[in-house]
Amino acid sequence: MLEVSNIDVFYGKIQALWGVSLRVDQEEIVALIGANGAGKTTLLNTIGGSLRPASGNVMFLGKKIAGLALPAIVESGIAHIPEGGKPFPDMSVRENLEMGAYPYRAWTRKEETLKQVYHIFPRLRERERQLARTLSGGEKQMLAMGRGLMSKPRLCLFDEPSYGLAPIILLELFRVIKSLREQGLTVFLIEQNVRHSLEIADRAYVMENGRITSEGKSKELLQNDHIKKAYLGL
Amino acid sequence: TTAPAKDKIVVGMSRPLSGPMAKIGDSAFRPVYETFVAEVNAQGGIFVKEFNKKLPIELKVYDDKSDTGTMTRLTEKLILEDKVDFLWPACGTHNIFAQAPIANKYSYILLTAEGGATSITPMLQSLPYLFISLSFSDWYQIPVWADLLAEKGAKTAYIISMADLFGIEYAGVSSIELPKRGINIVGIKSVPPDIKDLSTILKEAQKTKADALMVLAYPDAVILATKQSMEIGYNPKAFLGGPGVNFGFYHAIFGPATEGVSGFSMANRKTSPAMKELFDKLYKNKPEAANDWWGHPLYWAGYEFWKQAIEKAGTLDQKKIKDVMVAETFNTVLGPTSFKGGLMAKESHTGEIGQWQKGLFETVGGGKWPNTKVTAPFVYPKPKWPVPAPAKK
Amino acid sequence: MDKTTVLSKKPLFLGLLFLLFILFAFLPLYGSVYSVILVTAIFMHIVLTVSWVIFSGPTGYISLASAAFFGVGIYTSAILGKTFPLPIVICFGALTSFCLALFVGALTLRLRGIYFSMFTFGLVLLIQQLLLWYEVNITHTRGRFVIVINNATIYYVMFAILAATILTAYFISRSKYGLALQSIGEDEEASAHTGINVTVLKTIIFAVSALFAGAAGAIMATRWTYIDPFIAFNPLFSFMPVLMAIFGGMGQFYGSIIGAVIFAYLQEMLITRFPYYYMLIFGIILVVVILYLPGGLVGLLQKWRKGDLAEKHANT
Amino acid sequence: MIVEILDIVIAGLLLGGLYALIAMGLSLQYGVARVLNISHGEFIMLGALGAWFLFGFGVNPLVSLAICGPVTFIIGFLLYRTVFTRLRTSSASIGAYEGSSMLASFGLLFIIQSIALIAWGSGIKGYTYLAFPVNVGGALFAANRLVALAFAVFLGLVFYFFLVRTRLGKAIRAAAQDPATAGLMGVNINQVLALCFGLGAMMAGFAGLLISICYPVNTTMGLEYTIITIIVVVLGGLGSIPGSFIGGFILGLIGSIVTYLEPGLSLAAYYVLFMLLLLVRPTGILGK
Amino acid sequence: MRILEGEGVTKYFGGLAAISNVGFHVDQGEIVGLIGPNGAGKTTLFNLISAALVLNSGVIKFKGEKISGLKPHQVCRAGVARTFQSVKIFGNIPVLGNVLLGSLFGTSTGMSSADAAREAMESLEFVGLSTMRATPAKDLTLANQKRLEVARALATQPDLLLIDELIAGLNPTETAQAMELVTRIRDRGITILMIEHVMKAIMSICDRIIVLHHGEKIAEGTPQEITASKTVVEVYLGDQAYAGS
Ligand SMILES: Nc1ncnc2c1ncn2[C@@H]1O[C@H](COP(=O)(O)OP(=O)(O)OP(=O)(O)O)[C@@H](O)[C@H]1O
Ligand SMILES: Nc1ncnc2c1ncn2[C@@H]1O[C@H](COP(=O)(O)OP(=O)(O)OP(=O)(O)O)[C@@H](O)[C@H]1O
Ligand SMILES: [Mg+2]
Ligand SMILES: [Mg+2]
Repeated sequence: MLEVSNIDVFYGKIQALWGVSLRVDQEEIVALIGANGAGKTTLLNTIGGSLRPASGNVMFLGKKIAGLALPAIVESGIAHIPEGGKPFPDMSVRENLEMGAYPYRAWTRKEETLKQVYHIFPRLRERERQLARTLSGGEKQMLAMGRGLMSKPRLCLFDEPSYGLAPIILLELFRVIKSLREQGLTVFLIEQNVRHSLEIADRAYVMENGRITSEGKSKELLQNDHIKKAYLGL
Repeated sequence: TTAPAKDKIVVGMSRPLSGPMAKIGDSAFRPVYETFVAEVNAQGGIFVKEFNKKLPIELKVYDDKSDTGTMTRLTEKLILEDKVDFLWPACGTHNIFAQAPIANKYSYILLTAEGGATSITPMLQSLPYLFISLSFSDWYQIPVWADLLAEKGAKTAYIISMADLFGIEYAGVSSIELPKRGINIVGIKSVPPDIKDLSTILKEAQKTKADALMVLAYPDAVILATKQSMEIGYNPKAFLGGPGVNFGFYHAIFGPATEGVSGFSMANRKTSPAMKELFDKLYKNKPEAANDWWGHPLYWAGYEFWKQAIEKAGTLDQKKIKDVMVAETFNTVLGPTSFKGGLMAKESHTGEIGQWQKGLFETVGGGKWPNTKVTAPFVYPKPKWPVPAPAKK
Repeated sequence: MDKTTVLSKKPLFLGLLFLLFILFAFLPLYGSVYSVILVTAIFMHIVLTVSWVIFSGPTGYISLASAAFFGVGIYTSAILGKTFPLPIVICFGALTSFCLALFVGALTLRLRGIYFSMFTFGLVLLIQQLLLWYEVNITHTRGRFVIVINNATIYYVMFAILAATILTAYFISRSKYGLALQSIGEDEEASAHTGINVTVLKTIIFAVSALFAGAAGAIMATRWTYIDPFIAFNPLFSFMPVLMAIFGGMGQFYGSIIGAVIFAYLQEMLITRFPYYYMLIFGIILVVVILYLPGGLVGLLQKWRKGDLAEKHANT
Repeated sequence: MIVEILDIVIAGLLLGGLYALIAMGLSLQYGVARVLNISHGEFIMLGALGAWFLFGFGVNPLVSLAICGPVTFIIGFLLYRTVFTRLRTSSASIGAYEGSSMLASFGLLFIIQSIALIAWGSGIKGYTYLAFPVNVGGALFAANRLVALAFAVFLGLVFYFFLVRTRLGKAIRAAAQDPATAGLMGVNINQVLALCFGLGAMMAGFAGLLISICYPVNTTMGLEYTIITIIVVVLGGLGSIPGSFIGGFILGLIGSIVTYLEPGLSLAAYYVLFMLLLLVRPTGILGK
Repeated sequence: MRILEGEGVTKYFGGLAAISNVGFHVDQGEIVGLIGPNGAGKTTLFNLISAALVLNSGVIKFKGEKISGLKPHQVCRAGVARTFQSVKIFGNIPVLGNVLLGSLFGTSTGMSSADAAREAMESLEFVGLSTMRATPAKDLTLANQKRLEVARALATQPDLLLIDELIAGLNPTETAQAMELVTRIRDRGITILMIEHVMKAIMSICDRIIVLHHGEKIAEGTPQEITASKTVVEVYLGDQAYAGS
């Protein structure tokens, strides 16, 4: 479904990604783990279209998307839920969700999608009229996910959704991500919460210093000694 | 002594080509000096005996951005660096105040155009090189205006004046001259230059039922006051506006609605053949908006006077020319013209108060000076504003 | 950035500085009168710009109060000029500005960003209008003449003010207070929690910067011969320092000086050589500089030097 | 007494309508596109002189609305695409962008004004249109100001509903709060920001046109209006369109009250009010 | 000895009681954890202690003296340093400059610039950033920026350090390093009050834990007591299996 082949990404003259290749199949949950500053967000931003690779290719559903403008990428069915969620602070929960349905594809069916989202996150329905800036950290993260779903995506890119969340919300969060797949969505996930993400993911990639250093079935990676030592703190 | 060879007279000026003053400079002195220089040069220039030939005028104009600090610096640049032969004036009363001491310090004649105020008179003694051509309030327009009102039996007046030298001065003189003739001042309001709405003040004036409304302000406010008087249907028996009414653009804006509005005036085509010739020269092929029936003839006369003074002095020496300007009377477009104590003598004036009548700015009042030529009787009360004012097309 | 280059460059730099100092110190002796006048005006711009940069540069608080401080200096000088000797008049001008800035600074501590800018700009217009109203309705005058003094004296006074401004700016920027100001610009809250008395520091530095603008106004008034509220409190003097500083480049201390000099000179050239097209050309230059030299003139210089270095490296 | 108060209030509202209109435009440009557009007044001037110019050919000013509006919109839109988009993408931070875009708009002020100066000269211009009184409940008011007020209210409402109800309007508001994230929603940010700038310019054009019906105009009139606009925008709360709308009326009211009491202080009153408000409620009437 | 104590601490935001009538204390030399669901008021409590916010009622004492009512810089100089949940570093100032500001302005006595520089370098070495001292702070990775905040706080020579979510966004290995840093700070004799959502970390190093919920203190005790508390599990921890990493 998503195929990243051999991309290099630069910030000015500094290279952040070196020949990164990976693939995500239909209805898969794929996790990307790595240390701080490894380049995970950079990779996600490149797939999502906020950054352009200097070389290499990104294919989505058989079409080249590297270099396309952001709106076109969103239209093609990719939802990018950025680091920290970033809801629009001065819009209500509902308006935030409606913004998620901005692509034409989704706009016409937004009422229907809204119902689905409210079904997944009943908490958001309760807070429908509240301004996003006044939500708690967990609610903000839910709102961001809900907003991503509003665009009727085929593929969701999550950037550290568990950042700063209380344990009880964490549970909820991973449950929801898992349920997305059941609804026919594909998920590509960056997480520092390595154990949880590997537990819900089918496959995972490990990134170190801007390069993919290993990949595999997540169950296997959980047993891998290097991973255990470097990322699970065991 | 033989003067070094010379083939032109360089005249320097710092003018507000940009900034808020530009709109004044553009319509006031500029058309006059441009036409004047073109005419003099077409005749070959000014004959200067010292060089025994006619010298054409070359203008050197700088833009002071409407900033007085810049103006003072550019004035010194013109004098010191460019060593211009003559200095022509900056625009506006405050600039004359700032420029005059500098010109005087370097013994440069400064014959002003736009602006001037009575408060400079005490200083004229110490500024022998300063010559002011535009009229002041106290012994020019206001007494004449008061006479006109008194003659027609007006009893009350309401004054709106601008918060600056001009407004202070004219309002001050009015509150002396009008009561002298039995005309009561029932209200005086001073307004800041950028005022955007005069309707509440005008409504108050309307309530006083004053016979005459006087708007002693600059064009923006005068036009605003006219507009808003029309818009609220306020019809005083006499309406006097400060600088603004005398310009062609005033008529261009209001058309026939100007009927009966009074303003400051010097002359029109009917005043004399010489005046007719001047106005034809100045306004030929120009839109009506370019006309000015008050300042233009004065500035022109001033520089005609200046030219003759140079020819008489036969030199470009400022002091000698100044002495001639102080002493002599020359014939200009006004008639016999002279300066007294640095001010253009009132005897030279051809008019003081004008009034729009059938699209012409008639001179309706002047002092009892020899040059005065009243071209039409003062209409009182002025006709009401047309209601509704016809859109022009 | 190793020690040897710093050591080898320092004498050269100091020498250059000394040379410039000599050059300007004796200008009235060898230069034409007008060059003295022009340089005085340029000095004035530098003083206004550098004094603005002292506070606004590091903190990022865009003050538009320069015209107010400058104007207060001008009016002080116009009022006291006839009764007191020049040095006292200038000190008074500076002090009045200082006090005004203390007051305004203390009032506006809560305001950040654009709100601070707008407040300071409002201040200029408010003083202008109040003064106008006072003159028209209370004293029934408008404007006043200023005692004129000779150009060389004005020049030297301005030169002294300039030197004081630059030295003060330099030492503040080098001191721990300079660092603290910069931290305020980056994150005021964090600064406070790091132990910096943000309130006092901001207010004092703001007032110090006003000191110089006031002094410059006090001496400049004597060149202008006549002043009124509109001449003295001209909003242009609020915008100019900001424009000049950005034009020169705020990244470096000397950027504002370069900016002021070139900006002032450029203006002078345009209003005299191309008076009818001054605005057009000037506007185009502004837009082009902003578009193509994001770091200002200093940014360009640095790019050049970097380019040079890169080339050298490439060659070796 | 009652009539007098009514007079003052209505005069204030009439003036306020114009202020509201010019302020909404800048509010959009600053609130969304982050350009504190010092050349805003120049677009007002273009609208005003455009209407005056067309009036010379016998075009009814209300018809000119349909010409001046689109023209100023296009100029604004193109300027954003050429100048500000470039600045935005090359700026390191939003703060840096705000600084440099303000400076660039200063340059534009010079350019636009001098082109107009070369084309039309700096003299005072004007025309009369609907300059007659209308009887409103016993008091007389200028027909042209009533029209201007009606237009301001109408445009303000249309605009408000556009922002709150439409897809594009929502995108504009989202872009105002966080352009990068709005981009992630599929909003074409450059297009939307240019649109906002263009719409702001268009509002200025409309306002200029209405101003030209009420006041004498000239090519150097812009800056004065820019200052008033900025005051209104801050008064209402930066970036808040309804705030600007209300702020305009409040400033108009204050102006007419003080003009009635002591006209010499009417401008001073603006500034005092403005500064007090900044101190008491720095985020403006409707700001957050 | 009680180094920090609060009584009846209350803070309203409009109608919302972000902190209501909370009493708490921290003893000299302790590491105390502050936990609670998102929006419970933890950061708000930090803001009250460090005087970023003014409390509506109640009193906060540091070493027996009232500090509520002081200004932030005074609290800092009195010996309470803090870090921020969303990092607040001085991005364009080099790393060393960031820390130097702490030692120049934040210490109780004030020190000469040479001493301040020494102190700053020492703090940087302590957190392991000394090799990056010339880098502009904004170029550091998030983990390092958080460490820089700690170094800056340490440079003010505090007796009490408030740490707000040092670990969020770190992977387990980085978490372990951060925890080790915290213990080393305590070993220097600095008392620590820390907010954290990562239970494993909190449980392993805290002597005592305070739990906030809806602005109220709902539990307090040793890590064992807290994990055993039914209310805490209900509102905060959820399924124990996940509390681990
Ligand atoms: N805008 C930028 N400009 C320059 N360098 C950047 C920029 N953003 C990131 N980098 C650098 O690129 C590298 C990768 O950063 P990235 O944000 O992708 O890491 P990450 O794996 O997402 O880390 P984290 O876990 O902290 O989110 C880092 O060294 C970072 O400093
Ligand atoms: N300045 C403020 N104005 C209004 N409400 C605020 C403000 N600061 C915080 N709040 C609200 O107060 C409550 C407590 O916030 P606080 O930041 O203390 O939570 P927290 O416990 O630190 O949560 P988290 O774990 O997500 O960081 C929240 O509902 C928050 O929205
Ligand atoms: Mg990341
Ligand atoms: Mg928190």
